[in-house]
Amino acid sequence: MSKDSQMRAAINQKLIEMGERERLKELLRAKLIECGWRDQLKAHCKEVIKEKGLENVTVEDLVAGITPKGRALVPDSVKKELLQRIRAFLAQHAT
Amino acid sequence: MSKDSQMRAAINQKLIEMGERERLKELLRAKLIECGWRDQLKAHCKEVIKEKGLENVTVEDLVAGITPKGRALVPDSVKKELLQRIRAFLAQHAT
Amino acid sequence: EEARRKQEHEAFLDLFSRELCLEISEEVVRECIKETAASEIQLALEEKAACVARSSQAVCEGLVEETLEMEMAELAQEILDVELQRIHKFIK
Repeated sequence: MSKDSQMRAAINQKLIEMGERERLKELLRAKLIECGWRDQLKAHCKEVIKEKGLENVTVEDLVAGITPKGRALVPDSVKKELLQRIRAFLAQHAT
Repeated sequence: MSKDSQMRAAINQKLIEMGERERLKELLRAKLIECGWRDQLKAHCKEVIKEKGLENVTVEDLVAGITPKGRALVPDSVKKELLQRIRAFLAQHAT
Repeated sequence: EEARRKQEHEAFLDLFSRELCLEISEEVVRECIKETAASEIQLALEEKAACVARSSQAVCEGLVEETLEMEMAELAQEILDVELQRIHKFIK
Protein backbone atom coordinates (compact mmCIF):
# COMPACT_ATOMS: atom_id res chain seq x y z
CA MET A 1 0.00 0.00 0.00
CA SER A 2 1.46 3.35 -1.01
CA LYS A 3 1.93 6.19 1.47
CA ASP A 4 -0.86 8.14 -0.20
CA SER A 5 -3.37 5.31 0.01
CA GLN A 6 -2.43 4.69 3.64
CA MET A 7 -2.99 8.35 4.38
CA ARG A 8 -6.32 8.37 2.51
CA ALA A 9 -7.48 5.34 4.48
CA ALA A 10 -6.42 6.96 7.76
CA ILE A 11 -8.24 10.21 6.94
CA ASN A 12 -11.41 8.37 5.94
CA GLN A 13 -11.30 6.27 9.08
CA LYS A 14 -10.96 9.30 11.30
CA LEU A 15 -13.76 11.11 9.47
CA ILE A 16 -16.05 8.10 9.89
CA GLU A 17 -15.10 7.45 13.53
CA MET A 18 -15.92 10.98 14.54
CA GLY A 19 -19.10 11.22 12.49
CA GLU A 20 -17.57 13.97 10.39
CA ARG A 21 -18.00 12.12 7.10
CA GLU A 22 -21.79 12.08 7.50
CA ARG A 23 -21.78 15.72 8.58
CA LEU A 24 -19.76 16.65 5.49
CA LYS A 25 -22.15 14.77 3.23
CA GLU A 26 -25.07 16.58 4.85
CA LEU A 27 -23.29 19.89 4.36
CA LEU A 28 -22.71 19.06 0.70
CA ARG A 29 -26.35 18.09 0.18
CA ALA A 30 -27.45 21.37 1.75
CA LYS A 31 -25.01 23.32 -0.41
CA LEU A 32 -26.25 21.56 -3.56
CA ILE A 33 -29.79 22.63 -2.79
CA GLU A 34 -28.70 26.15 -1.81
CA CYS A 35 -26.73 26.75 -5.02
CA GLY A 36 -29.57 25.52 -7.25
CA TRP A 37 -27.82 22.31 -8.35
CA ARG A 38 -30.81 20.17 -7.41
CA ASP A 39 -33.29 22.36 -9.29
CA GLN A 40 -31.10 22.51 -12.39
CA LEU A 41 -30.69 18.77 -12.37
CA LYS A 42 -34.40 18.22 -11.83
CA ALA A 43 -35.09 20.25 -14.93
CA HIS A 44 -32.48 18.24 -16.80
CA CYS A 45 -34.15 14.98 -15.69
CA LYS A 46 -37.44 16.20 -17.13
CA GLU A 47 -35.76 17.10 -20.39
CA VAL A 48 -34.19 13.64 -20.69
CA ILE A 49 -37.53 11.96 -19.96
CA LYS A 50 -39.28 14.18 -22.47
CA GLU A 51 -36.64 13.46 -25.06
CA LYS A 52 -36.56 9.69 -24.63
CA GLY A 53 -40.15 9.11 -23.66
CA LEU A 54 -41.22 7.98 -20.19
CA GLU A 55 -41.85 4.42 -21.31
CA ASN A 56 -38.29 4.07 -22.53
CA VAL A 57 -36.49 5.36 -19.43
CA THR A 58 -35.39 3.35 -16.41
CA VAL A 59 -33.88 4.89 -13.26
CA GLU A 60 -30.46 3.63 -14.39
CA ASP A 61 -30.87 5.25 -17.81
CA LEU A 62 -31.87 8.48 -16.24
CA VAL A 63 -28.97 8.45 -13.79
CA ALA A 64 -26.56 7.71 -16.65
CA GLY A 65 -28.11 10.52 -18.68
CA ILE A 66 -27.79 13.18 -16.00
CA THR A 67 -24.45 12.16 -14.47
CA PRO A 68 -22.10 14.21 -16.72
CA LYS A 69 -24.15 17.37 -16.18
CA GLY A 70 -24.59 16.54 -12.50
CA ARG A 71 -20.84 16.42 -12.02
CA ALA A 72 -20.15 19.49 -14.12
CA LEU A 73 -22.74 21.59 -12.31
CA VAL A 74 -21.18 21.29 -8.86
CA PRO A 75 -19.69 24.74 -8.21
CA ASP A 76 -15.95 24.87 -7.49
CA SER A 77 -16.68 27.02 -4.43
CA VAL A 78 -18.69 24.16 -2.91
CA LYS A 79 -15.87 21.66 -3.48
CA LYS A 80 -13.40 24.18 -2.10
CA GLU A 81 -15.46 24.69 1.04
CA LEU A 82 -15.68 20.97 1.58
CA LEU A 83 -11.91 20.59 1.19
CA GLN A 84 -11.34 23.40 3.65
CA ARG A 85 -13.62 21.67 6.15
CA ILE A 86 -11.64 18.45 5.77
CA ARG A 87 -8.35 20.33 6.22
CA ALA A 88 -9.64 22.12 9.30
CA PHE A 89 -10.83 18.82 10.74
CA LEU A 90 -7.43 17.24 10.14
CA ALA A 91 -5.62 20.21 11.65
CA GLN A 92 -7.80 19.94 14.73
CA HIS A 93 -7.35 16.20 15.08
CA ALA A 94 -3.74 15.85 13.99
CA THR A 95 -1.74 13.47 16.15
CA MET B 1 52.98 30.22 28.22
CA SER B 2 55.20 27.34 27.11
CA LYS B 3 57.08 27.41 23.82
CA ASP B 4 54.75 24.74 22.38
CA SER B 5 51.60 26.64 23.26
CA GLN B 6 53.08 29.83 21.84
CA MET B 7 53.83 28.02 18.61
CA ARG B 8 50.37 26.45 18.50
CA ALA B 9 48.74 29.83 18.97
CA ALA B 10 50.92 31.35 16.25
CA ILE B 11 50.17 28.58 13.75
CA ASN B 12 46.45 28.66 14.53
CA GLN B 13 46.43 32.39 13.98
CA LYS B 14 48.24 31.97 10.67
CA LEU B 15 45.80 29.28 9.56
CA ILE B 16 42.90 31.60 10.23
CA GLU B 17 44.52 34.76 8.87
CA MET B 18 45.49 33.09 5.63
CA GLY B 19 42.05 31.55 5.23
CA GLU B 20 43.60 28.07 5.23
CA ARG B 21 41.42 26.78 8.06
CA GLU B 22 38.26 27.58 6.09
CA ARG B 23 39.78 26.13 2.92
CA LEU B 24 40.59 22.90 4.76
CA LYS B 25 37.03 22.69 6.05
CA GLU B 26 35.67 23.34 2.56
CA LEU B 27 37.97 20.68 1.13
CA LEU B 28 36.73 18.17 3.68
CA ARG B 29 33.10 19.06 3.00
CA ALA B 30 33.63 18.58 -0.73
CA LYS B 31 35.40 15.27 -0.19
CA LEU B 32 32.59 14.03 2.04
CA ILE B 33 30.08 14.75 -0.68
CA GLU B 34 32.29 13.30 -3.39
CA CYS B 35 32.84 9.99 -1.58
CA GLY B 36 29.13 9.51 -0.94
CA TRP B 37 29.32 10.09 2.83
CA ARG B 38 26.57 12.71 2.74
CA ASP B 39 24.25 10.46 0.75
CA GLN B 40 24.84 7.61 3.18
CA LEU B 41 24.04 9.98 6.02
CA LYS B 42 20.85 11.13 4.33
CA ALA B 43 19.76 7.53 3.86
CA HIS B 44 20.49 6.83 7.52
CA CYS B 45 18.44 9.88 8.54
CA LYS B 46 15.51 8.56 6.50
CA GLU B 47 15.80 5.17 8.22
CA VAL B 48 15.79 6.74 11.69
CA ILE B 49 12.83 8.99 10.83
CA LYS B 50 10.91 6.00 9.45
CA GLU B 51 11.75 3.86 12.45
CA LYS B 52 10.85 6.41 15.11
CA GLY B 53 8.09 8.25 13.27
CA LEU B 54 8.43 11.85 12.11
CA GLU B 55 6.27 13.18 14.94
CA ASN B 56 8.60 11.62 17.53
CA VAL B 57 11.90 12.95 16.18
CA THR B 58 13.51 16.33 16.79
CA VAL B 59 16.63 17.57 14.99
CA GLU B 60 18.58 16.94 18.22
CA ASP B 61 17.32 13.33 18.44
CA LEU B 62 18.26 12.73 14.85
CA VAL B 63 21.71 14.26 15.30
CA ALA B 64 22.30 12.04 18.33
CA GLY B 65 21.03 9.01 16.43
CA ILE B 66 23.20 9.40 13.35
CA THR B 67 26.40 10.84 14.84
CA PRO B 68 28.14 7.52 15.66
CA LYS B 69 27.52 6.18 12.17
CA GLY B 70 28.42 9.56 10.66
CA ARG B 71 31.82 9.54 12.35
CA ALA B 72 32.48 5.91 11.51
CA LEU B 73 31.64 6.37 7.86
CA VAL B 74 34.31 9.02 7.14
CA PRO B 75 36.76 7.18 4.87
CA ASP B 76 40.37 6.90 6.02
CA SER B 77 41.51 8.13 2.61
CA VAL B 78 39.68 11.43 3.18
CA LYS B 79 41.23 11.87 6.62
CA LYS B 80 44.64 11.05 5.14
CA GLU B 81 44.26 13.63 2.40
CA LEU B 82 43.31 16.29 4.93
CA LEU B 83 46.31 15.41 7.07
CA GLN B 84 48.60 15.71 4.07
CA ARG B 85 47.22 19.15 3.24
CA ILE B 86 47.78 20.26 6.83
CA ARG B 87 51.33 18.91 6.83
CA ALA B 88 52.11 20.63 3.55
CA PHE B 89 50.82 23.94 4.91
CA LEU B 90 52.79 23.59 8.12
CA ALA B 91 55.95 22.64 6.26
CA GLN B 92 55.61 25.83 4.29
CA HIS B 93 54.52 28.21 7.04
CA ALA B 94 55.59 26.82 10.43
CA THR B 95 59.29 27.44 10.46
CA GLU C 1 71.84 20.55 19.47
CA GLU C 2 70.61 21.73 16.08
CA ALA C 3 69.66 18.17 15.08
CA ARG C 4 67.86 17.64 18.41
CA ARG C 5 65.90 20.88 17.97
CA LYS C 6 64.99 19.95 14.43
CA GLN C 7 63.79 16.54 15.58
CA GLU C 8 61.69 18.13 18.34
CA HIS C 9 60.19 20.57 15.88
CA GLU C 10 59.31 17.75 13.48
CA ALA C 11 57.70 15.81 16.32
CA PHE C 12 55.74 18.88 17.33
CA LEU C 13 54.52 19.48 13.77
CA ASP C 14 53.52 15.86 13.45
CA LEU C 15 51.48 15.95 16.65
CA PHE C 16 49.99 19.34 15.81
CA SER C 17 48.98 18.17 12.31
CA ARG C 18 47.21 15.11 13.70
CA GLU C 19 45.41 17.14 16.36
CA LEU C 20 44.39 19.79 13.86
CA CYS C 21 43.21 17.14 11.42
CA LEU C 22 41.06 15.57 14.14
CA GLU C 23 39.74 18.95 15.24
CA ILE C 24 38.77 20.03 11.72
CA SER C 25 37.26 16.62 10.92
CA GLU C 26 35.19 16.69 14.09
CA GLU C 27 34.03 20.25 13.42
CA VAL C 28 33.05 19.57 9.79
CA VAL C 29 31.43 16.20 10.55
CA ARG C 30 29.41 17.77 13.39
CA GLU C 31 28.29 20.67 11.17
CA CYS C 32 27.40 18.38 8.26
CA ILE C 33 25.48 15.98 10.50
CA LYS C 34 23.46 18.84 11.96
CA GLU C 35 22.76 20.32 8.51
CA THR C 36 21.77 16.94 7.10
CA ALA C 37 19.52 16.08 10.05
CA ALA C 38 17.77 19.45 9.87
CA SER C 39 17.27 19.30 6.11
CA GLU C 40 16.07 15.68 6.19
CA ILE C 41 13.49 16.50 8.89
CA GLN C 42 12.39 19.53 6.89
CA LEU C 43 12.13 17.38 3.76
CA ALA C 44 10.14 14.72 5.59
CA LEU C 45 7.78 17.40 6.96
CA GLU C 46 7.28 18.85 3.49
CA GLU C 47 6.68 15.38 2.01
CA LYS C 48 4.15 14.60 4.73
CA ALA C 49 2.35 17.91 4.19
CA ALA C 50 2.19 17.23 0.46
CA CYS C 51 0.90 13.70 1.10
CA VAL C 52 -1.79 15.03 3.48
CA ALA C 53 -2.79 17.67 0.90
CA ARG C 54 -3.05 15.11 -1.93
CA SER C 55 -4.91 12.64 0.25
CA SER C 56 -7.35 15.26 1.58
CA GLN C 57 -8.08 16.26 -2.00
CA ALA C 58 -8.69 12.62 -2.94
CA VAL C 59 -10.93 12.06 0.10
CA CYS C 60 -12.87 15.20 -0.77
CA GLU C 61 -13.33 14.07 -4.38
CA GLY C 62 -14.47 10.66 -3.16
CA LEU C 63 -16.96 12.23 -0.81
CA VAL C 64 -18.34 14.49 -3.53
CA GLU C 65 -18.62 11.57 -5.94
CA GLU C 66 -20.39 9.39 -3.38
CA THR C 67 -22.83 12.13 -2.45
CA LEU C 68 -23.53 13.03 -6.07
CA GLU C 69 -24.22 9.40 -6.97
CA MET C 70 -26.69 9.13 -4.10
CA GLU C 71 -28.33 12.44 -4.84
CA MET C 72 -28.66 11.75 -8.55
CA ALA C 73 -30.11 8.27 -7.98
CA GLU C 74 -32.56 9.71 -5.48
CA LEU C 75 -33.50 12.55 -7.79
CA ALA C 76 -33.96 10.28 -10.82
CA GLN C 77 -36.19 7.94 -8.82
CA GLU C 78 -38.16 10.86 -7.42
CA ILE C 79 -38.75 12.46 -10.83
CA LEU C 80 -39.68 9.18 -12.47
CA ASP C 81 -42.16 8.43 -9.67
CA VAL C 82 -43.77 11.84 -10.05
CA GLU C 83 -43.98 11.49 -13.83
CA LEU C 84 -45.47 8.01 -13.55
CA GLN C 85 -48.03 9.20 -11.02
CA ARG C 86 -48.94 12.03 -13.37
CA ILE C 87 -49.46 9.58 -16.25
CA HIS C 88 -51.55 7.27 -14.05
CA LYS C 89 -53.75 10.16 -13.00
CA PHE C 90 -54.08 11.17 -16.64
CA ILE C 91 -55.08 7.61 -17.70
CA LYS C 92 -57.66 7.36 -14.90
